[in-house]
Amino acid sequence: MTSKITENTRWRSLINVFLKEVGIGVVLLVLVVAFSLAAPRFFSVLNVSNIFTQISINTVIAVGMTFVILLGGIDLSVGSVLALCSIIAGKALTNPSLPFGTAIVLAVTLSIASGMLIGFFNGFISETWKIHSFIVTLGMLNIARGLALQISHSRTIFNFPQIFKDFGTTTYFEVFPAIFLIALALVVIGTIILRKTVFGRMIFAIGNNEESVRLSGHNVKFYKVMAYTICGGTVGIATIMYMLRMGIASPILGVGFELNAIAAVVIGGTSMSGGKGSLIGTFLGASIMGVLNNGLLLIGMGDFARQIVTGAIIILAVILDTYRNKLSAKFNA
Amino acid sequence: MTSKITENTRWRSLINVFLKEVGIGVVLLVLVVAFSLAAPRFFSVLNVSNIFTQISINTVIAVGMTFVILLGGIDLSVGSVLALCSIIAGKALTNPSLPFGTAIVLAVTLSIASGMLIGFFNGFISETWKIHSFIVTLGMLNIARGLALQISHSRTIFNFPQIFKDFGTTTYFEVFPAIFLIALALVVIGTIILRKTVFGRMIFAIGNNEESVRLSGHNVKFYKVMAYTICGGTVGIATIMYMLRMGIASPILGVGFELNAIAAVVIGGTSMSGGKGSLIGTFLGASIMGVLNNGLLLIGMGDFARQIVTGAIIILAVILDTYRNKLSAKFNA
Amino acid sequence: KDANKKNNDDPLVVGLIMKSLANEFFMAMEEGAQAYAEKDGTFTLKTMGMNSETDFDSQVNAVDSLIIQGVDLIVLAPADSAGMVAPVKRAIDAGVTVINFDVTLDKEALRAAGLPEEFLFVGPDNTDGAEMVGNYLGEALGEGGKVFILEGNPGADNAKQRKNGFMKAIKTHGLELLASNTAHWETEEANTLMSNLLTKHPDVQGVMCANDSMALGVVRALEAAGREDVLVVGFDNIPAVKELILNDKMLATVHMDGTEMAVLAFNAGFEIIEGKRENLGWVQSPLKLANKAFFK
Amino acid sequence: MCYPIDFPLSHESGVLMAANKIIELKNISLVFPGVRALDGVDLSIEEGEIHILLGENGAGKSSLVKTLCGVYTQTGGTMLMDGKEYAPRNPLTAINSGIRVVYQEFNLLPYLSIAENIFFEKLPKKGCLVDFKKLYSDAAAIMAKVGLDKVSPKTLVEMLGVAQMQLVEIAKALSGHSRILILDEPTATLMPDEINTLFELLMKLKAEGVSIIYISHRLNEIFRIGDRVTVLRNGQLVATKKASELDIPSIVKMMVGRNMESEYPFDESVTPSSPLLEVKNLIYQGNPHPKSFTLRKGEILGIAGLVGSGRTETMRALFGADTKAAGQIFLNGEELHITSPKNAVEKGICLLTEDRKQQGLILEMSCVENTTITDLKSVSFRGFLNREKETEATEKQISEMNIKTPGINQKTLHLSGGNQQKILIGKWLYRDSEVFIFDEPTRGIDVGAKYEIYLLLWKLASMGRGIIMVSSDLPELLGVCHRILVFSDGKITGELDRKEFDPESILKLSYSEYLNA
Ligand SMILES: Nc1ncnc2c1ncn2[C@@H]1O[C@H](COP(=O)(O)OP(=O)(O)OP(=O)(O)O)[C@@H](O)[C@H]1O
Ligand SMILES: Nc1ncnc2c1ncn2[C@@H]1O[C@H](COP(=O)(O)OP(=O)(O)OP(=O)(O)O)[C@@H](O)[C@H]1O
Ligand SMILES: [Mg+2]
Ligand SMILES: [Mg+2]
Repeated sequence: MTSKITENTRWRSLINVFLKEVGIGVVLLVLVVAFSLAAPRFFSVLNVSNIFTQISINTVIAVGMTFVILLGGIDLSVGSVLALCSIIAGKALTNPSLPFGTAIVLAVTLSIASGMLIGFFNGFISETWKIHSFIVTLGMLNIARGLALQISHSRTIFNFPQIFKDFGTTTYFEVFPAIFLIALALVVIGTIILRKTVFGRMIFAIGNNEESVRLSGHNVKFYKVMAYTICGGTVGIATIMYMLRMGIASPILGVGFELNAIAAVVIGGTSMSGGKGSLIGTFLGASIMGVLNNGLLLIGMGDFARQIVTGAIIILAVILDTYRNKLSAKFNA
Repeated sequence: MTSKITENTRWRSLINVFLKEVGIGVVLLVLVVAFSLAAPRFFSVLNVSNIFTQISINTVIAVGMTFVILLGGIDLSVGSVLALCSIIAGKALTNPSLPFGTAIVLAVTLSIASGMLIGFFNGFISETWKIHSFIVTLGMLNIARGLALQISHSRTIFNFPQIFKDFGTTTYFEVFPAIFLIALALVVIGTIILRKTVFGRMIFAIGNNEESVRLSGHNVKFYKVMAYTICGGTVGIATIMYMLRMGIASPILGVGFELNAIAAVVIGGTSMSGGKGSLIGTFLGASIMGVLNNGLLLIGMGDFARQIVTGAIIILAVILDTYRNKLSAKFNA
Repeated sequence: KDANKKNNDDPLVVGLIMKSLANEFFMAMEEGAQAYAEKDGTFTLKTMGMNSETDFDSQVNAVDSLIIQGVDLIVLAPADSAGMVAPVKRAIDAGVTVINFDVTLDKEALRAAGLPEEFLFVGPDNTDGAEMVGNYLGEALGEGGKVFILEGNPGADNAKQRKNGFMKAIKTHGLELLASNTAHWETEEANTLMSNLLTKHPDVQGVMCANDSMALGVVRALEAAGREDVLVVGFDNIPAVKELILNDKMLATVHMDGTEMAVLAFNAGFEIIEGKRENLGWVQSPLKLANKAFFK
Repeated sequence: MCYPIDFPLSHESGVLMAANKIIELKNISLVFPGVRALDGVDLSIEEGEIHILLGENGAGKSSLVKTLCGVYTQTGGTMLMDGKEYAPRNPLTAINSGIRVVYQEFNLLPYLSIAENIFFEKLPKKGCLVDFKKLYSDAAAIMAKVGLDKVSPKTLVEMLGVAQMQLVEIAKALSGHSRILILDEPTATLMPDEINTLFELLMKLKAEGVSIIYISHRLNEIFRIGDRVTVLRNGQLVATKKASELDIPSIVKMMVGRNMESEYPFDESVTPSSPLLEVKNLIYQGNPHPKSFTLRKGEILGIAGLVGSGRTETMRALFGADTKAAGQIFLNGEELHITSPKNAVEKGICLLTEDRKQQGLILEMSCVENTTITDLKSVSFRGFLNREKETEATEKQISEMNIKTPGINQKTLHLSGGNQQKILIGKWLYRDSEVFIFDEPTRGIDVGAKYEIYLLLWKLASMGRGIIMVSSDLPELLGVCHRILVFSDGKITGELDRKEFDPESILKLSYSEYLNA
């Protein structure tokens, strides 16, 4: 009997996964089909590869953001932190006294480390004094931006090693840009962490009911601070990806990235109040946003109309999501 | 005995009010004293009047935002809505076929009505489909901005009637600018609504435990949608104040206003998760931000350092707030 | 008002209000102006920027705060050509001399505020600059060349002027405008926009960018697509484009010397204070075409 | 009549061993803002004993437990474990010292599976990943032990009813090794069958040498499992005695400090009259079985049933709390179309929810605000609140119901469970209704208070109100109701009049649908 239950459950959970995550995938599919019909070049190898490039950075930031949102928190500082990390990494990368290899390793390490450090601060402050992360990271948004400007004297850093920039434009099998593969890898690793490890289960659990996790004798603060640190770390990685893609570091980049990342996470079905969500969803959310931006331009929509439509689709996607939830509840009833 | 209890309670509640709201006032006081010593002209009539002008618009938006945050919601669209309302009101105000008086009345009415309408939409969508207001208003942020740009063809509207602009620069008793008095009036009215009316009670109650309020036989959706509508209405009023102060309407104004308003609300001690807070606090929060911005400029701090310090003070003010809370709890022991 | 009047022995106090210092053009200007003030030694300089390009309020606050600090001269690069007229009027009424530079104040708004329409302006003509670099691109492409325009922030005055300049060049050279979209002055957005536009119009031959930050993103997009045949022009001459122009990744940009412009504005201001000049007219600061030859 | 479902367990496993004290509390005090929750309490727990902790609402039972397991830190006194000083700084210290607790309030993770909830303290690992296979099989084993065998361990907790959640809580406490197991009112929502399973389990654990601290307001349970009994009153120790030396009246006297005549009031003079509420073919989403019943004026209608038999759901459907229900509802012969709780309340139907924390009280708000929320019209004029009226109304409610609180402005969060429940009842009494639906109104309430609540029900009945009382406490239903409806698996399987009341037939009816299936 147990095996029967198990099998039954497996089916159910498959259908559930479909309803939950592939559900938003249906929205994506509809968009892709619609754009393919409306804009002939939309479904070309080149354009698909373009879209992959364009969603990579947002995806990576959104992966980290998912960890934080799963806890019921938020990180508004990601855009500014990206700028700050880029300046730090940029300085290392263009340090003339270092050989290319060392400079690149140093830049990557510094970027990720700085991101993690700031993330750690965000988490630590918000946990130690029990301040909503919205306000802590709002403060950090200003601090990081100010620091980036101060350190760089608002100068763009360029002149990166050629090998670094070349990797940034490498595309595998004609359609998979290098930075997209990094993004995919992070989605996979993140999914394993969230679903299969104790740490991941703690993240979900804390998002569900923090007090109860505390009463179970776990160090809630540790896990929460870790989640913010991870988020900072992904920003550090995203920074390197940005530098690979653009070949520059600048203190004014990343403005508004936080809202894009949050939109991707939420469109992907993660609940803003925490405890429910997935990285596959986040990836699909980022894809929807990327496809929308690309497709609307290709069908020739004007800038302002595009902004309006994007706003409307963010809302619509989440409205559709609620129907999917109802469907899924009905199925489970 | 009852009367003794009541009296005792009254004292306690007075001291509580002090600890709760005047508490953040102490931070303000410290800032004012420090700046007065550091920058001789800081405490001049002219400068104080300037600060009053500068905090007015943020205060008014933050008043509306307080209603929404008390419910545990958020409104990210306020800045864009301000821009949209300004375009609508600006078009009415500069309509050559209308006499000045009519044009002004029409502009004010249209601005407030449009604000309320958008607020209503925000609330209605988020309540009907149970979508977190963060994402609904994020969508609206894009929609309103796009509309403002589209309608105005990204052109600034000016040439307002002189009488309108004159009122914008009127100062009473040399130190109270007209728009500041409007802001104060809204704080007072808002406080009365929140503290003394059934509607206000509902806002607090819903912010604490929505389900319980619903099961107590109240129309939760109505109250929530109303709160968003009020928030939109205050944005409409803030729009007029902006136009009075600046003499222009533009589709690109108001960028980042939402974060300033939220910061004012949270520094003022309102809890991001809802159910706890006050408009006096919000007003003090807006004042702190205004004083900081003005004072740091007067003592000659550079832009970037100012940005860093502002970020740090946002965090510090809220950290201090937690200690005040502890103090207040101890006092109640 | 009397409080603002100074002893004649005191050095003049000058307030320089720029747009966002996050913009490296203004940062360079600030540093140059500071260096100039130090060398000159006859006046004290207070510099201020905005928090961001669109943060028009903080510029208004800056003017008000300089009035309170009793400066003698305000040199202002308006963030909004119509909106800044009112604070300028306030400053003038408070007895402060105001020099408008970088972007002209709106004529109609000036008139409405009771200020002369030909209020003194120190600075380049953005339209001319854009037309100049646009013409350079037009010559390189020849008649019928297919181009994109990447616009700056919608609503920003210099964005509008630069676009107008590009449009003039397009007309002059009979170019075909395939698309004109905004990338909000930003590198990443320009990169995304460019790669999307490339999909839509692979036959593009030239790109006019309203600033160099966007040009950087465009060049990267072309590199990623392996397109070496598309010519790119920008505006501002930020340090990062020099190498691109020398390596033929970019055709040209417009060189604008911020320090030079600020110094011109200071001197015009001093002349007015000394009564040697009326606050009217246009002191044109030169714009140079920065092509390969310029850097060699 | 009083203890109709007593399944005596053999006491042989409960032979007291050599008194080996595991835990000793000496002179423990705990002070909260405005409240002295514990006042010089001495207590010792011996190895392998079941120690019952009794006391009125707010006597300090939960506080004592929370001090013991590191949630609160005592403001005075010392604790010894195995003779050595024991000062838990947080729940983890307590868990590591072998103390496990089932708290009075649930602490579950709704979007996680049952299995994950049970083993949440220490998820089994394979390498650095969670070993889900082992997790599910281990969970299934424990779930079987506590009688939660009808559900898959993978089920999300959010899908469960209150009683099942309680079982998950118990399973969770059993998941790891424990020397001391503390259960704070575990049976408040359980039915006899589940209680029996639980008690058998407790006896087994006891035989293994585990000490158990057991808190309950169901006094009959003491004699079934208890070795020693400690009674608290107002935060102070009244006495610790052997269970065998006690009987109910003496316990009640120790608890409330006075004698009580009868446990359940039943007033023969109050007789139901004309039909008040008629429910015809009510169906709601997720349950296709139409239900019909009638409530008369002055009647107390009991609703019995097993865990998840659909009692709460039916009442919520009637109240318009969930998505639309179909069927007809008549009040005083007039058909109602109830679409929302607001609607129901306005028509004169109220529902006291079973979950006071999530759906009942606004914990962060004061007694006043919680009391008047059901009828703000009466304390306001043109939308403006009248604070004095509110104060007056609340003070009246608090003194009438004998609610223990330092003041009317105290947050309800800081009241004891029982007093919270009283506030919850009070808020509905404050707004007079025609039909009162009470879902588990005495959950977590002490005998004295229970009695007061029964009297209240009777008072309402005598005023011609109709009362529906859903309860999992069968003796209580038998004691106070005119009539009992029995639910089984979402259907009404029986209706008994007072003269037909018989615990056995009610149980049979409760199980009937499950046995057929
Ligand atoms: N966190 C707290 N803050 C303030 N007072 C508290 C707090 N927790 C408990 N109290 C008070 O301490 C006293 C004892 O409460 P406790 O919960 O221990 O009672 P109890 O015996 O478990 O009652 P019940 O049977 O109703 O659950 C009560 O008066 C309660 O109001
Ligand atoms: N044997 C069962 N196992 C699991 N779920 C069940 C079982 N029986 C019913 N349920 C579920 O329980 C819910 C009905 O619970 P409801 O709360 O209405 O019942 P109740 O009689 O009030 O029980 P409780 O004692 O839990 O309050 C339904 O959602 C139903 O799907
Ligand atoms: Mg208790
Ligand atoms: Mg129930």
